[in-house]
Amino acid sequence: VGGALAGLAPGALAKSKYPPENPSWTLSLGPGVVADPYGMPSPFESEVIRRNVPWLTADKVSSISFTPLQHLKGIITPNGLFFERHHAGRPEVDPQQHRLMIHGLVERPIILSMADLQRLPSVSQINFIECPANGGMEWRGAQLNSLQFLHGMVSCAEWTGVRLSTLLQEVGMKPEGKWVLAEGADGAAMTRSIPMAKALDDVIVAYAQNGEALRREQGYPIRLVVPGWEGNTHVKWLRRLEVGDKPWMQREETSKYTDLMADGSARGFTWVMEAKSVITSPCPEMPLGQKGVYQIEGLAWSGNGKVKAVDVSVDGGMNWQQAPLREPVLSKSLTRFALEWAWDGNPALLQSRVIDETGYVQPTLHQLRKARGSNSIYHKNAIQTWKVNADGSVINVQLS
Amino acid sequence: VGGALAGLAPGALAKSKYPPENPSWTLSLGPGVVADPYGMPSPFESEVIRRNVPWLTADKVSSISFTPLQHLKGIITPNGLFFERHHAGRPEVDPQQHRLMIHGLVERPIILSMADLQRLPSVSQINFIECPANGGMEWRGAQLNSLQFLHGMVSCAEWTGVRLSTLLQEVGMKPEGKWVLAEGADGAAMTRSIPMAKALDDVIVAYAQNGEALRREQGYPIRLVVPGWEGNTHVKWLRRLEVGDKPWMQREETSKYTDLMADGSARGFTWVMEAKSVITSPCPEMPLGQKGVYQIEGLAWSGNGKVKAVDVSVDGGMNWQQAPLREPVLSKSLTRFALEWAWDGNPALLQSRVIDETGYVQPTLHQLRKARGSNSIYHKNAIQTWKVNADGSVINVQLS
Amino acid sequence: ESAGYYGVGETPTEEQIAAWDIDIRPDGAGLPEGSGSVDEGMAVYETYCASCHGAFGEGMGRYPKLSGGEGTLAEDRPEKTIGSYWPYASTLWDYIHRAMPFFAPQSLTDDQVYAVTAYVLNLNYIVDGDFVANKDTLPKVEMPNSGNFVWEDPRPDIQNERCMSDCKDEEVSVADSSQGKNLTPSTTGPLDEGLIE
Amino acid sequence: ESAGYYGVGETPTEEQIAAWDIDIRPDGAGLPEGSGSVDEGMAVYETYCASCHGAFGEGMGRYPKLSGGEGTLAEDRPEKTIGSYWPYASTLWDYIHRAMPFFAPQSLTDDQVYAVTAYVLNLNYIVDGDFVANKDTLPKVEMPNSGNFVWEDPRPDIQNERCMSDCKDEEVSVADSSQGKNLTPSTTGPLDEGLIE
Ligand code: HEC
Ligand code: HEC
Ligand SMILES: [Ca+2]
Ligand SMILES: [Ca+2]
Ligand SMILES: [Ca+2]
Ligand SMILES: [Ca+2]
Ligand SMILES: [Ca+2]
Ligand SMILES: [Ca+2]
Ligand SMILES: [Co+2]
Ligand SMILES: [Co+2]
Repeated sequence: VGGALAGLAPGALAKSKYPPENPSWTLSLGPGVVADPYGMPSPFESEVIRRNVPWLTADKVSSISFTPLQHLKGIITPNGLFFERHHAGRPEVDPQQHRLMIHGLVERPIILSMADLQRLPSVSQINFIECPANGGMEWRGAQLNSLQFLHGMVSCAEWTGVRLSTLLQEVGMKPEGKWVLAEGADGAAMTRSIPMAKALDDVIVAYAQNGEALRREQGYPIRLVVPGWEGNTHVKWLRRLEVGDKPWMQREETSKYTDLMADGSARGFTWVMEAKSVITSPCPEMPLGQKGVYQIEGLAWSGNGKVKAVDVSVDGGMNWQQAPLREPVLSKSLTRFALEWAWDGNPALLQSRVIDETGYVQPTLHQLRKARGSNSIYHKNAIQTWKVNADGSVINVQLS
Repeated sequence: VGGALAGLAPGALAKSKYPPENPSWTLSLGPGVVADPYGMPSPFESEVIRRNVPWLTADKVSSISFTPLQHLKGIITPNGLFFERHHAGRPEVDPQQHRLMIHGLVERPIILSMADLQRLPSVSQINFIECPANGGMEWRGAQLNSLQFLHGMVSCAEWTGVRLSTLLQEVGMKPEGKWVLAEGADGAAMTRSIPMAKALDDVIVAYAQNGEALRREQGYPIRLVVPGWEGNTHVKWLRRLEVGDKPWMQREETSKYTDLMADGSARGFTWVMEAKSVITSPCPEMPLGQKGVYQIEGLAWSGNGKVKAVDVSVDGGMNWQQAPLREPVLSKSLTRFALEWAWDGNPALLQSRVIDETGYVQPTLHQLRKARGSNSIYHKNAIQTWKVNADGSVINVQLS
Repeated sequence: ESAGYYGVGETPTEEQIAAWDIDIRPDGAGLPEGSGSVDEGMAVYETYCASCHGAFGEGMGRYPKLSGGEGTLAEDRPEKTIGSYWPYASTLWDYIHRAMPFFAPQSLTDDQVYAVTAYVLNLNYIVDGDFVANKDTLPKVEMPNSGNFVWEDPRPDIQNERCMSDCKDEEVSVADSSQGKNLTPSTTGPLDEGLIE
Repeated sequence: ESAGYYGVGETPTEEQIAAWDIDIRPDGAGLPEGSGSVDEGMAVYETYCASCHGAFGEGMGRYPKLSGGEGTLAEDRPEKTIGSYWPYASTLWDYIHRAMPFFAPQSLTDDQVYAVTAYVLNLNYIVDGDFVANKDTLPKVEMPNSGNFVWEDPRPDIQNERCMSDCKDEEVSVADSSQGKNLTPSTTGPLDEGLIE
């Protein structure tokens, strides 16, 4: 929030003439209703946009853009700012033509139109989606100085759609069915194998995102939502579900989205996004101003359920204080925390640490490196350290 | 959801070539990331927009637009579709220039910049906002045949901002302070008097809506959110809060937003939006197709707290069945319900009825008319009846 | 936390507060110096108001009526105007000053607001033609309908049992339908700007 | 509810299923008729692939390397390629068929996919130059790194106590900082399309 205010510390603003004067917009009429039948943000917020890191990928067509977490409040990511990850660009799917085919080890294969899908019982869930490569550039050292680029491959929305279990019941699974292959209608024909236990648990075939139709960037007209699991499994532009007895070992679950360990072995099927948190204010884009009372605010989430607690340290992890959580605290959803901090104007090392309902405590980068080396790319859920300088500026650092 | 599908019953769709053919978007690359740094809905959803009723008001500058509830899913209204109510149009406020002045019976009057506000402790709440005139055209009879126009003056968002109690504590209220006047920076300089008990309870000065900065139509850069109370009290483009010992009896709490009874007396200060519900599918815009199994789905809400239960009738209120609620069920928020219905193809009279946590049961229009007459304009929270015809079409009717 | 704990913001000057503190209360609190007569108000009204509200406050198209409607409040089609409905005269000064003329809010001088307030009250037979509005006279104006407001919300005014079956004595029938009334703008296609088909 | 309870949707024909059912499994399930040799694959590769992946699969700019990297997986800068990393040959057929060439997915014939798969395997010294790929030979190809995958998630691999005070033995110090690295695109102003300053 506050694109126009980004990076400006309180007090640093030019003193306004208002009051005592009245601004022009108080002395005149503005445009009426339906001036914008579908509304857009204020032009003063034009800096609040998804952004990419040009040097990261060969082409924007198979690339990533990052949510501007530094500007966001609450837990809902507005649809226009939800992060993007495409492997063959964003197809322009005609929902009248689009179909979902369900087949394989089933009694009754079907082809569903989008209208068919909307006739089935639906559910809504607020869930985060995080790319497992979020922060993956930082395994070897501190590189980027930006909350947006370091952590912005996570977003959160209210998803509505049909439970995959409802669909599997409708087609009648055969007992040998142990896996589900999900395939997209994009140029990558993106595929992932989902084990049946997860498929029957909380996976949905979603057609809505924060109330309205899915955005094209998030899979319009339908996508898989696989709560708590790595983003790539949430297959977008979904066109096919096949039930089988074995996993398919597709490119995105062998060459990619497997985690290389220091000894040269690799882990596959590491689906869950383990608990993570980050301080969103202050951050490199939102520095401090004068010394005084601040709210250290941030986001925490866990692919294993609810956030139980978040602790904050201002001395690089030597001492911690529990930060109150904001309602609502939902399973596999972003959760806000905030802790008041009287900044004395001296340099400080800010960290947050989430504990989820399984009791898991967010690890340090040190610990992750010790366990996995520095080449696993994915699943870097380490504690983030922000160095606050005496001038209020905030820097991404890694501790010894 | 499904602008392109609006009004089309399942099965009514032209049979697609896909499969077996592959659509063009599977055989090519789409635009890459950040093609839209701030994303927009698919062009196939271009019919999903706010709409107005031209004959309702003299001018769009003091008018209303309606949320397309027939297309929405879940409980979050996307910001682009949040209903609008302006009294002097939508001011284009510069957040760098905008100020909030707090004065009156306080120890320490202040002028806050938007950056100042963001330094204070904040909260997030998912709350509906409803104009008390929602459905007000229907006191005397059934007029409009549209869910959007009959019920679309309600929307729901996650609001983030500073508790009014935090601000009042910061300025130090004097004990004589019993009311707060809120004033907007628009050309109407919109004002409402809020009693102190509510001001100190759950009111917030909000700067964010569904994660991002408030939209201009909803009061950018700041507005009041007065959970559960009539929309007009949620003063937009907020620029001033004055603490006083008496209410101000402003035009919007005397000439307007008072309820004329049949005997010529009038009720003032009727702030709470009493519990209400409506079936959103089927509805005039979303008719049924062939007979068969359908999900009767709808929204319920209460300004007095949580929705406790919703009942659905298919015979005009003679018999009722409790409809399961969808998670999350939050206080003063939209809540979804759905009930499966095997439609036999005969005409039916569909109704929903909410019961809130106070035990209040949504009334019939008959009861409201008996208690208040037909001229009170506001607070028509009557049970809505949809007549389903044998051809599947759905009509807004009123029962004898 | 005590007042000033967060220490944010500037302290406003008296001049800053005065400039924005424009609200007026029924007891006259907030009314500025100045005055205006019914006659002076007629000139203001004809220049700035009549084009929308009609020469005698009778309204124009869907722009509000400002006069008339006395005795209609209990009728089938009540007309709520300043004379027939408004409980406080202060509200008139306050609202005209903050919001009228519609296209140029807060453009009138305080004297002009006093004058046009007096004129509109006179149009409604509430004050005589020689009335001069100022901060002493205006709070004393008694509005005809002021006694007919209840300022405590009597709701919930309907108590229902949650009946689940056989809930009605008579058979249910449709009393009124929106079908064929032709009042509904289109909800498909682009925005329906036009008249009703 | 039993299968077909909601009765929505159409029943696909065999032809409809076959057309979209393109996935291939390690056991060869899904592989179609047809075949292709390493030699035939070289022609396909040079026409459709080399421009991005290099004449010998060595990659181009940030386009992926398809060969090389053997023995680097435990090194400081591992190179993960088909030869050094991929556990299954079936994945190569599947992925090329569904997604390559990048600009024209699913444009190759099955014979062309068999051929270029054979060629890329040969580039990686996994099959000989006389190898002919078809639905019988491909599932039998053993990939050098296939034994080095663990297909059960060992996480949580870190167990922490929730220490609240005096949690570190040594004083905390900064080991690395992003400051001055000049790798961060701008996060203000319009989209930063350019190179790093
Ligand atoms: C360009 C048209 C226009 C002009 C000129 C205009 N008004 Fe209005 N007036 C309106 C509209 C529109 C409203 C209703 C605004 C709303 O509901 O938000 C209104 C409302 C009012 C009301 C409140 C009516 C009610 O019942 O609540 C009063 C009083 C009023 N005007 C007085 C005046 C006076 C006095 C002037 C001149 C100094 C004036 N108006 C000039 C259009 C106009
Ligand atoms: C226009 C550039 C381009 C051309 C031509 C092209 N590719 Fe690719 N290839 C890519 C890109 C980009 C990716 C990575 C896509 C992604 O990550 O989503 C890729 C990925 C691959 C991969 C997976 C690499 C890995 O390590 O996971 C294989 C295998 C491959 N291509 C083979 C081929 C073959 C065979 C052809 C020709 C038939 C071909 N490519 C033509 C650009 C190209
Ligand atoms: Ca005042
Ligand atoms: Ca003035
Ligand atoms: Ca029309
Ligand atoms: Ca298959
Ligand atoms: Ca083929
Ligand atoms: Ca740059
Ligand atoms: Co993983
Ligand atoms: Co009211």
